[in-house]
Amino acid sequence: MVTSTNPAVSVTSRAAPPITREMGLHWLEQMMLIRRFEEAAEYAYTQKKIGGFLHLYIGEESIAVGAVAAMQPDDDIFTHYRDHGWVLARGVDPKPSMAELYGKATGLVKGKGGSMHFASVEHHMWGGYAIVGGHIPLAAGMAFSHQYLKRDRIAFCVMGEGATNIGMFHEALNMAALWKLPAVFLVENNQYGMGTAVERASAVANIYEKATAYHMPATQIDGNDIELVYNTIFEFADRARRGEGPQLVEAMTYRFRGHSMGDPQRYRSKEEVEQRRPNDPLNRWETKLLERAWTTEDEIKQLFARVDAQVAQAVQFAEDSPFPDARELYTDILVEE
Amino acid sequence: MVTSTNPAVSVTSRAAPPITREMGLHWLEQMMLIRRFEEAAEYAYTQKKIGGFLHLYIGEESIAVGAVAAMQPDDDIFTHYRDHGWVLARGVDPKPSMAELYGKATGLVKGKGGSMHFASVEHHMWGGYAIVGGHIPLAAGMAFSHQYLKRDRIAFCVMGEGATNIGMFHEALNMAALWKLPAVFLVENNQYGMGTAVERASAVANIYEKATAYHMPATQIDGNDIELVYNTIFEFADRARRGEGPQLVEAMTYRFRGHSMGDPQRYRSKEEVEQRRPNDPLNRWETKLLERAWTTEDEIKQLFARVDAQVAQAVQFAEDSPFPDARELYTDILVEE
Amino acid sequence: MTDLIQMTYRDALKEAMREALRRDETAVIMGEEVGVWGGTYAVTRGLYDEFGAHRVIDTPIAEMGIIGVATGAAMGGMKPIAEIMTINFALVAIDQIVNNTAKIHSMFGGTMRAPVVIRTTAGWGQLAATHSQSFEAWFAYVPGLIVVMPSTAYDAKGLLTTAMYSQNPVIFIEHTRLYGEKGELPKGEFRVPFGVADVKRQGKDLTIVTYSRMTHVALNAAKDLAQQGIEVEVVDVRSLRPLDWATIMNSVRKTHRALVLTEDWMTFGVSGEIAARIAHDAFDYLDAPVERMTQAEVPLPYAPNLEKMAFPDEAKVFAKIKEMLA
Amino acid sequence: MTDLIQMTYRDALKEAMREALRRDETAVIMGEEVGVWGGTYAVTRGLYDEFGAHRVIDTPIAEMGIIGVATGAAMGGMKPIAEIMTINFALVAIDQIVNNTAKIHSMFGGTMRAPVVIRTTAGWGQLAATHSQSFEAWFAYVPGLIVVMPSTAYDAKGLLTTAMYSQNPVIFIEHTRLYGEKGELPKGEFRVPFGVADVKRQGKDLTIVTYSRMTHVALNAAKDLAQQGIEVEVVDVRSLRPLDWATIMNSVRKTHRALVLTEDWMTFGVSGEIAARIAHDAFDYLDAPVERMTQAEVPLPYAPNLEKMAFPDEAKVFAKIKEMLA
Ligand SMILES: Cc1ncc(C[n+]2csc(CCOP(=O)(O)OP(=O)(O)O)c2C)c(N)n1
Ligand SMILES: Cc1ncc(C[n+]2csc(CCOP(=O)(O)OP(=O)(O)O)c2C)c(N)n1
Ligand SMILES: [Mg+2]
Ligand SMILES: [Mg+2]
Repeated sequence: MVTSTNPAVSVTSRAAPPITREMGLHWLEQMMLIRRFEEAAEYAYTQKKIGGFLHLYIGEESIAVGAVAAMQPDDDIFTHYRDHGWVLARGVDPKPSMAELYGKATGLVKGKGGSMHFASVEHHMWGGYAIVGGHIPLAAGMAFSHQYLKRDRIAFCVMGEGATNIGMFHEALNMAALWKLPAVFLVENNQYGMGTAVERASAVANIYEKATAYHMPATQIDGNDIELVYNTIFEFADRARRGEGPQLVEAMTYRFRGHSMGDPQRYRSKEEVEQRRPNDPLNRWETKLLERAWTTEDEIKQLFARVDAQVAQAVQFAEDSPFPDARELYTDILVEE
Repeated sequence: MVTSTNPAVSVTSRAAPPITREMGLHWLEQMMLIRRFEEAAEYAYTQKKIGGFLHLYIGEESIAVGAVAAMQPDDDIFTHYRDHGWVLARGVDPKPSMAELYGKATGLVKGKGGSMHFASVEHHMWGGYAIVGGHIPLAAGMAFSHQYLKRDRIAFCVMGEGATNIGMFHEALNMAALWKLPAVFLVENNQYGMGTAVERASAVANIYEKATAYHMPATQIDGNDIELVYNTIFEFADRARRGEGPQLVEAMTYRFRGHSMGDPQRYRSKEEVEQRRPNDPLNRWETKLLERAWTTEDEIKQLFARVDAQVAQAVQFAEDSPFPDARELYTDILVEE
Repeated sequence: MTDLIQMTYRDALKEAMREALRRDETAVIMGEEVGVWGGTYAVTRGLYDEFGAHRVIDTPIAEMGIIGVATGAAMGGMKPIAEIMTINFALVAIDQIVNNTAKIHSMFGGTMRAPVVIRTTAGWGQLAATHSQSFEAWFAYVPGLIVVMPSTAYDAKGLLTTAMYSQNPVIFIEHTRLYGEKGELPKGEFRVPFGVADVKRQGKDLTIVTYSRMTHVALNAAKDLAQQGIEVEVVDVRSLRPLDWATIMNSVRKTHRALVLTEDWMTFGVSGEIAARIAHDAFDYLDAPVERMTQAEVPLPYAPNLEKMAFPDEAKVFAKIKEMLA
Repeated sequence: MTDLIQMTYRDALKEAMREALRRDETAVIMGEEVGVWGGTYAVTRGLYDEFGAHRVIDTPIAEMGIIGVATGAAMGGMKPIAEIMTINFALVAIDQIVNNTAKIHSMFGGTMRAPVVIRTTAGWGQLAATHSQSFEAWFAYVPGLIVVMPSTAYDAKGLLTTAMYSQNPVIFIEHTRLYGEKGELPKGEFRVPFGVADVKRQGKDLTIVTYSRMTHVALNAAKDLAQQGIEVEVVDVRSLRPLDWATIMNSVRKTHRALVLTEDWMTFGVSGEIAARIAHDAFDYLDAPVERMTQAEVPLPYAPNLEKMAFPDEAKVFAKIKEMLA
């Protein structure tokens, strides 16, 4: 049972199915995949194969992996531009994902979106959005359609803690709570919005407290504890699914890289980053699995090897793929009718 | 002492100076003036002397009068379009006020603003604003200038309860709280935003609870009790003035007229309006003054007569005044330099 | 021949919505005061009673939320009509419209759609500087949007019906001063296509290019000019994006003179684009420069005399055309 | 003769701000990442250290709040510089800019002022559809605003200094791809007036009207064309509101041909207004239609090849002018 820090939380939700060894290994592999994918993207960026902004998810992998594990396959996800981890956790192929970063025709969205706009409708992954807070009402709207069309699906909205200071967050939360929409708002509190520490931007340091203004059940958890993420999201999602209205989860985490590539990181010290290293969610889960004897050092090495191969293939795929045809500049602007 | 409904409220503030008979009579006269001014405006509107929107303050007079009484003369006020009461309570002459409604050159702002944009800078009345919520960040900005320039002034921001659902409210409250700006946010909760009852628009029916999301001291009071308004505003303003940061007061009230002229009022019954009549702040204060023997029926009649004459003069002034010169269409667009 | 009936612009819009809500269960109307109140300009009056609170949905005052929720619902398979009470309040939500609604299809490589209809209204009437503005040029600037601005009951109903069948986001801009205007239209459902201008009056001496309320000002002025033997052609573009350049050019190639008549501000408003294209595409046909008549370029004052001065009217159009043909 | 020094566009802007903060105690800079980070594009780097957190103020991500607070502070007697990280994010705050900042003076009959300087930046570089847009036409449409868009270090510093002395709200639009460009400018304070275009190159065969980054594209193309004996005049308008029509018309009356070159979308963008006025005011002087070259009218895709195709460049301008003079 998740004990909520918010008195408004009902305790009627079902507990998540227990975590099996198989699940645990799968999570580890997914976190590894995200880690390696991001590292490969980082490298490709320095090689100028990737352009624009590139927001890496390194250090936050447990949130996407743990949360997706707690979702139904047809639940819908909207996220901000720090979206690679979410797409990969959702089971999207790394090949078109990497190709998207390369701006290739074989990319997830034909090379038109790039890093900030990963999406795969068949995976109910409705995309990364780059206007801070702009996607929050969209997710509420998707939840609205589920409620209206009586579909047994819920909408997840992922955002950074910085986004909770912008008006769209509040308009969407109010409407979601007012209409009891089946939505879960998931705040990835990685301590900074670009270079601004949470307490320099938000009057309340605990973001989940903002849900009080909407009587929305909310909690704050250690987002680098993948089991806790899984259990919490499951229970909060369950309430949303059963018509108890929207929920908010604040997952505490830390971003090990700069905000995007080329961030001088004047706003934090190397020591601060180093102090956070022991909390790396991938290492933590590895250690736990070893402690439980669910895996061995050898198996972990094998997993990494498999993931490395997969990422190498993705990079190769991206390299080999063609750029979009020139005519693509003028396609997809309107639906033809 | 105001007992706050919010645990975050400190109790360090000084109590307001006691209410004297003289103050009490002045308040009564001010409420009468607003009432009669509004009635005269209503009549002039039906005579097509006034155009556009006309949002009357009838039934809410105790808030402006009580709050202004608790302010310092150089405190600054920003309000929404329901602004006539605020301007009159602030001591602005009814003549240019009525002339503004008539769109005359002698109006408060030369006939350029009309009903929704009453202002008088010399009275530190920075105007009525007609985009719902749009003025809230402005008031925070004025408070910012007081803090920065080390001026011993605070900024008041008046709004309807409907405005607390729009993003600008939240962005401004967060910034005000984060920077401990000397501001008081005053929500006139008249139960409706146009035809939408508060509980059909806001996930929390008690608006003051929204301040929790910013750890901002807040309370909810009976806004039709002018003494309570005076005392509460004084104490909350005192805290803001002493550097304890922004405060929020929700004053419960009721609007006896339609939202603006021509409102079919399908959203409430005649009975509901009638049930609220005993709560008319003007009558309540009259009764209290009589009970305390601070006034007599006769004196009240005299006051009304004086106010009626004043309003009649204001109407006459407006009638007699010229429309703006044609050249005024092109003036005041930029400061000439 | 279909039966023609008389109907106000307001009722024509309402009929289009009623038909849409009847035939399409995923269609809903959401916005401020669209339900219980019946719409600030009474356009949705009666629909709440007919369809209920779950289909005619009153919202909080939260325009970003309204557009975002409607867009998200459209992505989820619905066909929402989002009403923004007046176009002035669209500014609060313009990021949602431009960065979400208009881009969902293109930004994700054609894999998603957001077929929202955003209804709003232009207009003025002593509402002062923040409540009397025209922003159609801004929406018409944005690839990914369709922008229509009907002048008659017929066009209003036909275009709104087309919008309700469209898979693209449509910005549907009405006009507060046209709601009471009557017009003729067929009984039952019909469509007016996007991007097809309507020559509302034939003439040979000069072309007025216009839309929305100014169409009527142009037609009235044209009637008066006809008495003096001047035959003005009035082209109502009806939709600003896509814009039917061919019809405009055909007209100007015939008349050799053009006046672009709009209610918005001149500089960087609608009239510049239209005048520029005419001057370019009909360069060899023009006997005189393309002229423009628009609202005075000022934040609109409240005073009735100043406000009246600020807008084009029949007399001003009449005088301008006399001058152009002198 | 004043001493001239070399400086980047970025440093020129910073110098203008530094001088303003030194001489005017009421001047502050507020915006996202302007302080500790030193500005996303490093324009304010060093100012936080020099002036402290109370004058170089990091804000939450809340653009409506930033503009509103800066405007309110300006009403209260301060001289704030509000930075909106890129012009794309100005959409979130455009209601504050249009309905508050621009209208404070006029709507209240001249009794108040809101002399804010809103700095923001245009630009692109594989940033995809929501982060690569141009909205200068929108701001330039609004009476009550001054809109500038400098192309050189000299203009950047001189115009920003003028903005800091102005009693009016100024929208100051920089360009991310110009920050590193060096230019010559005098040591110390100087001003460039609003509404005065700069003829950046003299020529007799054709006029290019442009601004911001496209000025450099025009100048480069002009240099190449000169090798073929074609003398192009390049008019950099520098401010879009007010706009120096006289300088444009004088140039076109001399060259008889004009190309309007912009980085925004064509339809209802900046180029239409300029082309329309030239076609009108210089009607009898034009030997050919006014031509326009702009960004492709699409939500900008991320793929580098498509993005490159979407923008005018030297080669395209060169080819276009050859064609115009053929
Ligand atoms: C409306 C808007 N303002 C500013 C930006 C620039 N910006 C991009 S990301 C970002 C920080 C967001 O921080 P947070 O929400 O905490 O997410 P994180 O990047 O930490 O995951 C900012 C300011 C933007 N994209 N949109
Ligand atoms: C952004 C915006 N949206 C909508 C409107 C239209 N509108 C004007 S007043 C109003 C209701 C406001 O209600 P409330 O804030 O409770 O103030 P009250 O009128 O009750 O004093 C609405 C929706 C507006 N002016 N601005
Ligand atoms: Mg963050
Ligand atoms: Mg109200």
